[in-house]
Amino acid sequence: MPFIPHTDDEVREMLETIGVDSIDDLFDEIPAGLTAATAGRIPQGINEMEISRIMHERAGQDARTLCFAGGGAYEHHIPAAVWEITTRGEFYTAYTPYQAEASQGTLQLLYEYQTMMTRLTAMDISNASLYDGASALAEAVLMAVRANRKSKSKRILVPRTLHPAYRKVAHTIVHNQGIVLQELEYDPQGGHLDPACLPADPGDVTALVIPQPNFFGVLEEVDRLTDWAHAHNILVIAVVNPIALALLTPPGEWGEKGADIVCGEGQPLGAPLSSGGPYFGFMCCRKEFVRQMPGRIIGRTTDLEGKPGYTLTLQAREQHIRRSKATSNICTNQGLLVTAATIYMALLGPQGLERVAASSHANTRRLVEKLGAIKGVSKVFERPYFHEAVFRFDLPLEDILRALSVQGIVGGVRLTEDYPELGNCLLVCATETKTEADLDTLAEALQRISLRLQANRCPVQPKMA
Amino acid sequence: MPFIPHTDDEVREMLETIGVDSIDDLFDEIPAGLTAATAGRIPQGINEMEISRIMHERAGQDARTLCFAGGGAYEHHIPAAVWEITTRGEFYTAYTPYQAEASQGTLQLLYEYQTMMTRLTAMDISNASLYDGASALAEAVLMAVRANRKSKSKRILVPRTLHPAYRKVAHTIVHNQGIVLQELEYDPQGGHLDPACLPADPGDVTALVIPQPNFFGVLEEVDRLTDWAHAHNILVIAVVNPIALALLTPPGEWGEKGADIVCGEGQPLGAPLSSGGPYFGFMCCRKEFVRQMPGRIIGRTTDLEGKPGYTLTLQAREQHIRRSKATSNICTNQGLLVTAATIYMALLGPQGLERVAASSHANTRRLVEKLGAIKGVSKVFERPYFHEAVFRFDLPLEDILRALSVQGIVGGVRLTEDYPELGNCLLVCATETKTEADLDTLAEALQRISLRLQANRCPVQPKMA
Amino acid sequence: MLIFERSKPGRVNAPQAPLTEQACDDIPQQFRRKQRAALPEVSEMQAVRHYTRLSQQNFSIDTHFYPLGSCTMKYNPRGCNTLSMLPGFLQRHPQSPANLSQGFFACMYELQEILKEVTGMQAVSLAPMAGAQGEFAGVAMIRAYHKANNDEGRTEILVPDAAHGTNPATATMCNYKVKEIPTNAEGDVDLETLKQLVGPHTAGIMLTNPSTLGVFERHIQEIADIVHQAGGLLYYDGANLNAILGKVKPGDMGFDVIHMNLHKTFSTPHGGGGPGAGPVGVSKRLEPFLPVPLVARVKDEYHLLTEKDRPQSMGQLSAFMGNAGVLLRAYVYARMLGREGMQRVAEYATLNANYMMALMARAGFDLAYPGRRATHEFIVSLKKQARELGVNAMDFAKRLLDYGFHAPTTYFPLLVPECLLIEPTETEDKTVLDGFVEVMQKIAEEAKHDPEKLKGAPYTMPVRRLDDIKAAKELDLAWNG
Amino acid sequence: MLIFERSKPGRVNAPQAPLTEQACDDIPQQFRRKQRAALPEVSEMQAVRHYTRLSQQNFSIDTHFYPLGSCTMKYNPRGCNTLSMLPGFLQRHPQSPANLSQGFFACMYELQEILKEVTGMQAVSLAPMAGAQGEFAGVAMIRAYHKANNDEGRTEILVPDAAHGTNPATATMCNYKVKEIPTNAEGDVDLETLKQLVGPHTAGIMLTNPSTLGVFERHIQEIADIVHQAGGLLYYDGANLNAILGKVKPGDMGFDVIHMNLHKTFSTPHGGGGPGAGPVGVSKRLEPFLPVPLVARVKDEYHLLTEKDRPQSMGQLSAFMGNAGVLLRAYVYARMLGREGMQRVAEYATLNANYMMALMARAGFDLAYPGRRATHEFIVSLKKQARELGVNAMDFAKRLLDYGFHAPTTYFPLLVPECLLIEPTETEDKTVLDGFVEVMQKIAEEAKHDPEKLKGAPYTMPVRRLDDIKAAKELDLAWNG
Ligand SMILES: Cc1ncc(COP(=O)(O)O)c(C=O)c1O
Ligand SMILES: Cc1ncc(COP(=O)(O)O)c(C=O)c1O
Repeated sequence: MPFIPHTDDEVREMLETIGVDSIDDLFDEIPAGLTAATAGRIPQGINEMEISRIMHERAGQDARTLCFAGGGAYEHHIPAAVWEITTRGEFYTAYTPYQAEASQGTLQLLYEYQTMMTRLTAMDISNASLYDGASALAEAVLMAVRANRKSKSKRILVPRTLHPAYRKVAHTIVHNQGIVLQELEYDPQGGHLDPACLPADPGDVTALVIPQPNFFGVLEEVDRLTDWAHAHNILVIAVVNPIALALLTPPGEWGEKGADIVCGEGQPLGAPLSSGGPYFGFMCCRKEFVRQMPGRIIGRTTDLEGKPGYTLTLQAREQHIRRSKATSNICTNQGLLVTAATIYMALLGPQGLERVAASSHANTRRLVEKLGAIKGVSKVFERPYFHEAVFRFDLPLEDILRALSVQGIVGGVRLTEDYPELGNCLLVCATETKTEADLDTLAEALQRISLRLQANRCPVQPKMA
Repeated sequence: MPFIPHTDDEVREMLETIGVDSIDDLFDEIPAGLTAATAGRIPQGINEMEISRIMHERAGQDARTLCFAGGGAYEHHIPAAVWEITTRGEFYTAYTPYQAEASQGTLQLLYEYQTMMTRLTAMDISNASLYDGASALAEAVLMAVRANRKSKSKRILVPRTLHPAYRKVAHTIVHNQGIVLQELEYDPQGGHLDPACLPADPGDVTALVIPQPNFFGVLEEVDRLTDWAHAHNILVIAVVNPIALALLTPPGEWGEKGADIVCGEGQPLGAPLSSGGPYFGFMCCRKEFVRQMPGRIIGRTTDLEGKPGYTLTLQAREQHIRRSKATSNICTNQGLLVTAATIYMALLGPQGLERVAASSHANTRRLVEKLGAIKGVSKVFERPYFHEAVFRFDLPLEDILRALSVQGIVGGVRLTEDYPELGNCLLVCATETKTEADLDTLAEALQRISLRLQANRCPVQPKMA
Repeated sequence: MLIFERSKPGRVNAPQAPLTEQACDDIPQQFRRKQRAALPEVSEMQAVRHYTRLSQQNFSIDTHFYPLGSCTMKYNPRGCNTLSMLPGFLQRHPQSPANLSQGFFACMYELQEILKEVTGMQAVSLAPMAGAQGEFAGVAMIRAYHKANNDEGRTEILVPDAAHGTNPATATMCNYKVKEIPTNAEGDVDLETLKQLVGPHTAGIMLTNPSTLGVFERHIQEIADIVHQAGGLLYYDGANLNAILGKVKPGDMGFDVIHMNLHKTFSTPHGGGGPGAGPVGVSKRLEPFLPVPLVARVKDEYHLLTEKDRPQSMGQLSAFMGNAGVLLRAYVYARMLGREGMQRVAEYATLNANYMMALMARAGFDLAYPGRRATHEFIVSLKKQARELGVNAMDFAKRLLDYGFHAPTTYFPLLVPECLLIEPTETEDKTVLDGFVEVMQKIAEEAKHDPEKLKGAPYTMPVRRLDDIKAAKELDLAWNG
Repeated sequence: MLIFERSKPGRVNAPQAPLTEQACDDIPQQFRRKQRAALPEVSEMQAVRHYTRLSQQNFSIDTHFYPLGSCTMKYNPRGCNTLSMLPGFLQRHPQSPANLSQGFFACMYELQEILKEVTGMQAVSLAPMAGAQGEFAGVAMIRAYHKANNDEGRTEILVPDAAHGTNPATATMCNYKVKEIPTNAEGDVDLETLKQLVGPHTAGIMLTNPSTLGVFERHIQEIADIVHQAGGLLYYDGANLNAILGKVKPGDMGFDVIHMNLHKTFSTPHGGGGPGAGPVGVSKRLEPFLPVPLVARVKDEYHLLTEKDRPQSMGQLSAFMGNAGVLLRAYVYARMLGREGMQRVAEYATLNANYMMALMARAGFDLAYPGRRATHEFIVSLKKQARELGVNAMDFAKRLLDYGFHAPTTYFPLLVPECLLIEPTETEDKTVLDGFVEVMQKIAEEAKHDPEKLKGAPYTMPVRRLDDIKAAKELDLAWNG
């Protein structure tokens, strides 16, 4: 029996000990009508060899693409050690560290993670993870509503330069509580939220969300935005890419006072693309908001003999203690991804992380040059950016992307649906994993496809005159 | 610096402590002319990301074949747990367990392995591995020469049904010591060593090697061969496939007294095909020969407090103690593969192993039927066999194999070079990993190729009359 | 020792850093970080050694019996990991076009179908990333449903007092008021109170069945009728699905919406806290509200359904499509079990729990519900020991660690004083269960003769008992060395 | 507890067994096994848990400093493992045709080239499966060479008394008589004796340089001249190549044939005993005798050279082509190091050894060769402590385990009484080396004040000190429970 160790003899002994005749007797409290379930449409069990074959085939079907899509999920090199250690049974198959003394491995690692994240973001406090970047933003919004005691409006300003999915997810999660996400337009030249366009008197606003870099890869004027918000008693929620932080001003140092809450997608720190998950959301904040923080937090303490050790702390914020008054309903988080991220950061170190960021950016810059040279392709925004850029295509993007995909190339992320006003736009990213040859492959493929589409579009028309 | 942790400050402090100015000073005892080495033709170092790319590409080049080759290396399903545990750092990066107290993991595992192998072969003693099956046979021959005190001839009888590479390797390793491997012909119908053809008075012979199944997959008359040998004071060296032992009489039960020394290739027990290695050679023997055994042996003993524990034992046989009088020069063995094999056997259990053997054999039987139905293909030997069979082709085998390989099919192992008398023969194997569809793929491909080759061979010739 | 304490300024793990420095001088100075983040600077070996050794300080399924009630700590097949980590799956970008995604989509589609069939629901969405997010999706769907019916006066969610904390917390997140329903002495919902509390304000009820008390709610059909008649919907917390997998379908019990914890019932690993996956299944009337994306099949091609296709959807719950890698693991597991295998899960999980319960009772421990069958878990109360010997459930829990067993869940559910909620799961063998009960007996003896021994436990872990109060009072949440 | 003690008759790990039983009734009963082999019958989880926990009982590079002299226990990069285990490499059958093998062959060909270049030899064969097999191949080539020259009166191999046991054992396997050459007080070969021993019977000499005494043989060029002039050849035992990698080439020292331990210098893992790889490199005159197969490149295509192409080859050493997977790991490592990286290996390995040697001397330990530079390793003798305090090298070794350090090599080389051969390798950082010396000092103190403490060590391992004598006397080599 798959994964069931019982022998017939043992089953007999056990039933005897219980005092029943059959296993079915153990279900005798369940109303008879309910236990007749069948599940005939589920296929019969197969063994590991057979499912191996299926999975190898299916993985093979989708494999070996050349990927220039980013848009919140980035292909970075992940050191082999990261997942070889992360999937060790002791990390992989442990539960949430409720029995601290038997979970010091996970707990110390999480404490180290918290430390790394506070250092990367220049904030005081980090929790031990949320589900992903988008849902972390939703939690940040809820947290801001709790934390900003001066605001009653539950009004959150959200620039349209923020990842569209993040806006959707945040709305899904917070709107039932009467929280309103009010969108701010972006500057069509710069592709950023122009601080000059912010109202002098915004009224009662709970928080302003500032992405850095924003969804277009463009850098926002984080200092001015932060100061403007603080001047109006508005909390600042930063949404950042942790790899970018190796190069960019950490949110804790934005403007005069720094951001109040920081969140983002942890995926770039050691998580494979993996169809979008599991990733992890990170969240940091200033010390004074620690009791509003959702999710688990690990603290350093001492044992009976005074030796340092680590344990879950401030649990009174959490659902298993506070129930309907908890800061969030989150229970299971993304611990294993945090394990990977911690090992990733330790293996890269400050200089390695900086080089990953710089090298990704340099590759994207080279790609910008190459694509810029193609007729019918133009870079859309002119402001400084980080490792991702928007291109407009004169020809139908759908056709181009389809043609690329046939060659195994994922050309980028289409913006048409979420930003119809931009027209035929594609968000393109080249991380440190791309070689010069890869960049040329994309550029040349686009060149070829454009020519072909151009030709198809204007079939040689018999000249009339 | 790759894998070197030193900071500049540390290097400075260390040089100071030593009392030299530079690292180069530490090489000042080496004659000056020697230290000027350069290695200009070695490429510059690259990082893990770059070598990853290269290795992914190269692995991809050779991947996703459908393999019907056996001939001493068999594609079996390997449970995922085997290598996930085997490559845990504690097994993967430990040395030979010289400090027993700090190596109980490896030592207990090896003791369990020895136990499993004695049970599988029905022998008294197992060592903890040799390099591979072929070199294990060479060691078995050397051991037989030491063990058979009644024989002075150093003459070993080796049937030609033994794997040709085993015969070559054994010769390479033992011939310098004046040991002669005398080959015995096989029966051309049966494909086996016919006991009836053995001489009534063989003279002074040290040992007889008996493969089961033999290289052709054919089953030898092991009982009669064994009894014949023992009747003439000849030791019996069995060469067996450990998976086959799940179905076949274990060598310890061959004939009246059983084989004296048993060896073979451990690869089928959890080692991937991996281009031929690393695999491991196993060796078992009767109790009275234990002091002639080459390689490491683990014993169970007790500690200061009487608690059981495991340690290397009978080291006086080995080179590090006995030096020029050691039973073998072997030092490093194939420990990690034995780790995999032990876990493999534990995961499969007696019944699982039996099903693997039976299912491999059943697949090969089905394949025999399918191929037998193709014109110009015929099975060569008529005796009972296990999971591998020889086919003769009317058309040139080289062309057929080339055509198969273009479709990603490895059709089998060619016998032409080692058995020219057989003509165009191919050794074919279908393990439990093959589905009915796989078998059909091979059969249909062979059918198509045969027809095409046939057509090419006899181009439609204009009828003369 | 912390990784930071192994750090030395200037150390670089060269094989993991891109080789050349890039200037990035196009990024103006005003946006640039002034100082590198003080991450550890260690060699690759230092990091590997540090984290390998840290890992060894954990208890885990791969090393210990872990009978944590409500958590379903069963064996996580290694094949599920290996096969979900194949390069083709890891490299797929979430925005890859459908023609480069058919392999992955096929797995997701089939998983949806399997989950539908085994739960008896009409449709399934794989989007939620954990149980709690599944609960959120479920309750938000209930809300959306009432709203779509212009029935917005329903402001309350009923939750039994035995419920997991995520239930009331979720109701709050959906802006519902939580009404607690008491449990009767036999562990069932108090029907009389339920009848009183239910009414036109009732949006729905959240039930866990089997409940967290380790018993099956016998009046489930009656409860369903009561709530449905009042116009409310029934939410099924699937955390305990392992107890009835393939035997009883929540759909048959009358539930309108359910979540499943794949990291429990479908054996995806807990990873020291996560990730999990909390797919939701719904009855016909809630189908339009399912969270997106969904995987659809048209002929032999798979594609994603998004908000555009599902205008009434309660929305999107993650930036992409949830914890895909976890879903792959669950898919592999489900295929290995097959339909017969699922039923066996419920049967042997139940056998193990009832066997342990019988042994514990014989060994002199008080059961919380001695008159009842255990489901896949059961509760022991140490109230007597606490009163008579001054040792509590926590002391027993800590002492168990010294004997090489992870402790059961303690102090949950809150209803039962000094409780241990024990869930052995189907993957443990009799010898282990026997061993656990023996040790519990031994500890009970120790409690009589040497209670201080228990108070001081554990003794054999990397640390002695930790000071939780100090941790919360003198907050030290990040290293500042 | 042994895995057999967890076994229960009739237990099957179903997911790992082919689903259906097959009769195999075509195999006559006379060939069939009468009774199943008594392998353990455990569930998958039982096996996983058992072996995971066993693994934790090991010291290893990934968990401990492991300064085992002559063994080069350095960091085994995880990338080497991951990349060599890609499905394409694992699935390749050794008899796959060349057109389905170009990826693998390319790696092998380039590795041959790298090893040639870094050792200064003319040609390399990757065939030998460990150092000792490399030695065998090397000495057999010497023999084949003399034979080809009809110079068969050469029946002796010279071996310094400090040599590793595999050297004399190998010579014997090739049917040579072993003549031992003594070492002088400074650790160099005694040249006078060498001159006396060398002669027309000399087939060759086997040298390790740096020697196993942790010093570089300063008169190597003179030795080469002496032996060559007598018509003998020079064999280089490359076990200590790490000390001079990229700095000094054995080819330049005058060696005719060498082996390399890739599991030392090229950082492939030791795996608790193996596998390794022992490629051999040769000078021009030995090239025809190299073991097969070799990988050749013609235009841009790779193929194997076998006996057919190499009629003078000393032969084939394994059924296929040696430890291919180990060779892949070494290839990945060599590419990551590159030419500069190799030189740095020698430099920092030497720096670490000399630094530790200086610290140990300061700490009051006696060095075996105080006047010499350490190479990548060095020897401490505890003769004084043994004489004065009655504690020996083994006692120090066992006590070190309690402090979390693996012991250095003890009682080898045999020349130096109560010796510890210490090899830190380049991958350890200063803090670790400092820590080790501190602990050695602490143990030396314990030895003075409480020698019994050392005799009873270790105390913190899974077992106390084991009775080796009993193990050899009351042989228990397989479980019969
Ligand atoms: C009964 C019950 N409900 C809900 C949950 C929440 O699930 P998750 O932790 O996946 O969010 C749990 C898990 O701890 C549980 O045991
Ligand atoms: C000096 C020396 N020579 C030869 C060998 C033998 O190498 P291997 O163990 O790979 O056979 C060793 C390894 O232990 C050694 O240290």
